[in-house]
Amino acid sequence: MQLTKEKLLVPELSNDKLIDLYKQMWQIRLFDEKVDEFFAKGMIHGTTHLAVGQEASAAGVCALLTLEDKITSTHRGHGHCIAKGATADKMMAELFGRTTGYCKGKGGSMHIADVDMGNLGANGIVAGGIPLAVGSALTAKMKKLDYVTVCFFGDGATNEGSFHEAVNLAAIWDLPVIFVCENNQYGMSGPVKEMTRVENIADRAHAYGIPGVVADGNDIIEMINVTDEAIKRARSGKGPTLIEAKTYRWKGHSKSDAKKYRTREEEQEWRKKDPIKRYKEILIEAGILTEEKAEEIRLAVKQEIEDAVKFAEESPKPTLDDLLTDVYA
Amino acid sequence: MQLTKEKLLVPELSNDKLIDLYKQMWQIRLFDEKVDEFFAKGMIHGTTHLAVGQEASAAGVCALLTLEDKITSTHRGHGHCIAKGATADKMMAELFGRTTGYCKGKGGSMHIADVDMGNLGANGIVAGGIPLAVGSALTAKMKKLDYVTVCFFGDGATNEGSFHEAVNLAAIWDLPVIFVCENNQYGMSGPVKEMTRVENIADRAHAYGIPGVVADGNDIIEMINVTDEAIKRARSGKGPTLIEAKTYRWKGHSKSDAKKYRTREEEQEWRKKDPIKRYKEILIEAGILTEEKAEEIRLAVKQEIEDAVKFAEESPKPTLDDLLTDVYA
Amino acid sequence: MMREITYLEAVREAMSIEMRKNDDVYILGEDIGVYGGAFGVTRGMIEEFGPERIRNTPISEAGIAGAAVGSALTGMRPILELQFSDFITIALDQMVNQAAKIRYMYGGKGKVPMVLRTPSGSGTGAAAQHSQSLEAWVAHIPGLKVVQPSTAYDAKGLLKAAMDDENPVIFYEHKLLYKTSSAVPEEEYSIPLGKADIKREGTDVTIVATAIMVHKSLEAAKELEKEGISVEVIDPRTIVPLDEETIVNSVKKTGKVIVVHEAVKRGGIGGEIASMIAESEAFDYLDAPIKRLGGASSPIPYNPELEKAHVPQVSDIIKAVKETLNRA
Amino acid sequence: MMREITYLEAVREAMSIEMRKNDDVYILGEDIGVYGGAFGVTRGMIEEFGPERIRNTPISEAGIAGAAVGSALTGMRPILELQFSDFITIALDQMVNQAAKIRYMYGGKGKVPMVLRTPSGSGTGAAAQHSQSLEAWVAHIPGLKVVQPSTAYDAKGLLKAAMDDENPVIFYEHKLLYKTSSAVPEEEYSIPLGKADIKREGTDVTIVATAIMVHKSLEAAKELEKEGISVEVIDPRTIVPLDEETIVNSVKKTGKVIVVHEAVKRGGIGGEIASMIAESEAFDYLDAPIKRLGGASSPIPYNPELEKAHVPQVSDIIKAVKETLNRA
Ligand SMILES: Cc1ncc(C[n+]2csc(CCOP(=O)(O)OP(=O)(O)O)c2C)c(N)n1
Ligand SMILES: Cc1ncc(C[n+]2csc(CCOP(=O)(O)OP(=O)(O)O)c2C)c(N)n1
Ligand SMILES: [Mg+2]
Ligand SMILES: [Mg+2]
Repeated sequence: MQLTKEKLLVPELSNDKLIDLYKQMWQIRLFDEKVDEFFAKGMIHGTTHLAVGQEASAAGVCALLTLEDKITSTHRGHGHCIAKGATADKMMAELFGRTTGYCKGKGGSMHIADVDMGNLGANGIVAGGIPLAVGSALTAKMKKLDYVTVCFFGDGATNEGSFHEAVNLAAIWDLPVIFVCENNQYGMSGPVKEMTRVENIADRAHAYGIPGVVADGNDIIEMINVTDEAIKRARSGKGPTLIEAKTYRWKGHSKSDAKKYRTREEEQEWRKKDPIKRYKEILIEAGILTEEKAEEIRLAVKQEIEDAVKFAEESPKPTLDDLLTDVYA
Repeated sequence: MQLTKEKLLVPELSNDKLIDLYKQMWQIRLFDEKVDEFFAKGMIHGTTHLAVGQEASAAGVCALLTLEDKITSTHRGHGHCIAKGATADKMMAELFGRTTGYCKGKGGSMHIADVDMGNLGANGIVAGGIPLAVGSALTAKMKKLDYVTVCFFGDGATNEGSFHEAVNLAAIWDLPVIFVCENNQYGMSGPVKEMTRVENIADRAHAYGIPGVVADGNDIIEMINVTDEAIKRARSGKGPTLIEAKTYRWKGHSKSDAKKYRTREEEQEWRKKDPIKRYKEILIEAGILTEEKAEEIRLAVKQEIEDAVKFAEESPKPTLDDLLTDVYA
Repeated sequence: MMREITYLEAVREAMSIEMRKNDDVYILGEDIGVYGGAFGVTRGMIEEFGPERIRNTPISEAGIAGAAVGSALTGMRPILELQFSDFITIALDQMVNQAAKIRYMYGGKGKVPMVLRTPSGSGTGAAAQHSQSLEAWVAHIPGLKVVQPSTAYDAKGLLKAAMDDENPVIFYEHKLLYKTSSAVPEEEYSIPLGKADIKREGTDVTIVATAIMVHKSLEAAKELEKEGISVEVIDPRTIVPLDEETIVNSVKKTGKVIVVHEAVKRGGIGGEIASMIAESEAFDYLDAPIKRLGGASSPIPYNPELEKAHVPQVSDIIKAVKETLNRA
Repeated sequence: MMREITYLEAVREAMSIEMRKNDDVYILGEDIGVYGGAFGVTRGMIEEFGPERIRNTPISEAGIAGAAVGSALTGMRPILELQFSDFITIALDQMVNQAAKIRYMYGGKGKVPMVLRTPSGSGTGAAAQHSQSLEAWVAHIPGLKVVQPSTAYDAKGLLKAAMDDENPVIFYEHKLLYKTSSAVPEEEYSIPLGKADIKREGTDVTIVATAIMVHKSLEAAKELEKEGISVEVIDPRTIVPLDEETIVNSVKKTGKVIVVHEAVKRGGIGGEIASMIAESEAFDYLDAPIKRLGGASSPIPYNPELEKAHVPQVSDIIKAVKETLNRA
């Protein structure tokens, strides 16, 4: 589908779907903006990692997933959750530590999961989810199920041994898994350029004999296209793909971060590549969206998030008896 | 130095040194053959991993090392020890569990070390020595010492996360370390072809932005040449090199191994590439050695090993008080 | 009379029976295929079940542990064979930070039905990095069950229960027990996790012993019987869950107790068992201090005499019993 | 009057003083450079010591632990900062199978003078994978020393001793203590490893408490004082080596003892301490069973009320003291 003169969207997606994705990007952004606000006010316990600026990779990669498909996510996972179908109310309730949250208030920001919906979980251990994704893909292969597993992780995670071991396993077993490295240029503070000597994280695919693809992580159309190819490969038994989405996180690493490791100029440069704005312009140029409709969507999402907050606030807290529920050993 | 029409030896080595290396290869082989015999007879406790057939990589790589240079080794480490200057008597005494052994009888086959001589130790943990080697190289860099560290490991070890993490560290810090993968085609039983999808282990160097070199591990001259280059790189501050030595172990993995995972034909093919025989032919063709002298050397080594056994047998055993010596916590 | 098979065969048999019935069960691990595993436990299984279900892996303990967890979370029932229990150091993040926590951390949604089987213990001359007994580590982690069979019979029944469990179980096999035999029914049976076994009844003193120390304690009991001392030997069989009741009842009866394990005494599970007894109603029945025997505070040495000296021997147990009786 | 500084500053100061004197000392870890470390402990240090000695690493816990061990073995004195103590799961192979064993396994040749510093404990809302207290694991391993300072003063002196030690030391910093202050001399001083501190003298009951539980126990002691109960609070400060003598003497004096730690009670170091007391000459002085308090047998929950309920609180300690006194 030729969206605009420059933009070709390979898989067939309806206009409704394309607009849904636009909405989803706002859901991701506004959810995290709201969380940021609450943390700044000290209204939420613990810590959090926001994906503002990285909306295109979560939404783009998950655009083609079915309910049966799985994902594993990271500490910076709210966006992935939303893209895989989680709703803001139960997510917010989780952050508020309420029983209506995805984990009954016991998991918090870093552990939102919804196994039945194919979200195998955010993960507080950097690279911890990568072997889990491989295991999930192994199930698909052994049970001859058709689902694919998308495994999200950051640039920093690729320096963990777990990344290496897991990708190698997936490669030798031709597993239906798609490794998506969201290279936002930094770990907590470590610049990817200083933490590896490769030009692209995708180059690491060579070490496993699988394809590695670099993509503009702030361009949802490109993300959909590369994922489409990877999914086709996976579903046809050809094994994993490593996709590197070059992107940037607008906020600090976690709630307390003076961002001394990067410049304000660099931040401004990346803000110019705002994935939502870019997508909006494409949709408008393609005649799928108007400025008015776009603003309507944003406002609707805003309300949705407010409703989610209300839901969370009004939800019950666990009682002390809950400390030992779901304990088996 | 043009040894023969085909064989060019890059670094300057004296004929005496070249003959010494020939002797060393026999020391490695006959030491391990003797150990094999003792294990078969149940005369040695524990287990062992023999490097018969892999003599060229140990001897070739260590040929250019000085006393200040360091190595880290593996479970299959007797050859590396000898190449780094260990003597058969104290090694045999260690296998016999005697106080005169390199580890006072407390380490055994998998832990022979001689830190003062630059042998930082064999290692029972596959890939366990790789980060240690990186640490040793870090010391050299931080203290501005001129030594290099050679890190031996097997093909199987490259699937461990430790390999990945450690090589990446060495790469980003330009450390003077030489990674030598002795690819003997199998782990304990896992064929390298099934355990990775890369053509050569050396290809994994791409993932770290360092040079990767494939060498004929059964050709000591080639091993010396590629190591020479890697050492020069390391000493001049240009960082690590990954050398892959293609080779083969003639014996089973450890003392009990029916070798069902490979064919007798394959074994025969590799025996034809006997590194000692090949080296002898080169030396003879180059006029450095004669058949008679070669046989003399072999017999002298044979005697040396017998003497080592005698030394070991006559050495004292530890007393029960030794259980708690060298314990600090 | 019932046939006897070895502990090793019992483990294999339990897995084979289960795998014939349940396609979701598979084994993964290093060299478990034609090689048959480092100790030969899976020998012959790849011939019956094929390479998909007897899945040979690269040397990647973290990766394969995580793959097991991920496949368990999505509907498989993996059995992970870890070649030596010392290497759990590498697989531990996946077992402790993922497997053990997933159900709770996800608010009860998601389960990880898997068994990690691994040989532990010294006595084979494999030295410091291949001889440890690290069960206390996993026992300390809420969310992991921990099994230590001491006989072929127990191994088969406990492994069945472990495979049936909906949660991660760490199953320790003792290397020196692999070749020991006992009467084992051909058909399948399950021994519930959390049920101790009184391996010998007695009245004067209770010994709580795990894994190979069960046998050393039984030997000691035999010796002591000659001197008219009646020893009760309790094998907890699973240290998580721990059958506190059986242990406490025995101590109430005998008034004296010794806890014996091979793992290093300092920080070993013996401290937990001894303290549990002291905190229980058995405290008021205690006639003598609770003694613990365990491995020495040193890495495990290679030399065979030193290696033996590292862990409690029959003579140490006898001595401990006599000291305890003298204190009473 | 002596100045007060925080626990966090004390740790930083101990390192800075040492690094000014000894070029062999360096720090490596994730984000310890301009970011200043996850908790800000190394803030400002890269400006003074430069990026070679305040060495920012990739996220590679196994690799950096091994690099620390290897550099220690060859003449450096590394301090490894591990961002959260939960991640020791990934660094453990290098610490346990290499660092702890090298000296012994190599027959006494070779030493590994390094300190692994890491923040532990719950209370920050970081949930199941970022809140654990796993000191019992390393305490179980011969060859590792284990330190748990509870005050700024102790932190500075103990860290000096740890840096001076020729062997690997695991140094636990409690997250909730980072901002607590106490009087700390400006000059350097060393508190020997293996010397407990009686944080409060008392006569009726002994509490052995570690890390943050020292403070909770002192609070409990204050409350109990109002009711005329005199509590002695002992802070072992290092659990390996453990100052058995100070603990045993106290118990001989009071005849009653409670052991309190934040780590999960099951398999925690409390079992070791309690059993050690029961095995000692203090046994005959015991008027009541030894009680242990520790974390619940569940992963650590996110919700703040549940998170608190997971670990012993002042009220739990008061209750335990009263129960113990009633038993006496
Ligand atoms: C094993 C482990 N090491 C360290 C951390 C601390 N930590 C949390 S996020 C993070 C940075 C991760 O960087 P990257 O993978 O690039 O993801 P990003 O935060 O950039 O999305 C670090 C070091 C952790 N949670 N787990
Ligand atoms: C961490 C770890 N995993 C597994 C083992 C068991 N093991 C010992 S040697 C070996 C095979 C190693 O293969 P490779 O690295 O190719 O070395 P090779 O034996 O071929 O020389 C295995 C699996 C071990 N010692 N350590
Ligand atoms: Mg990043
Ligand atoms: Mg090999």
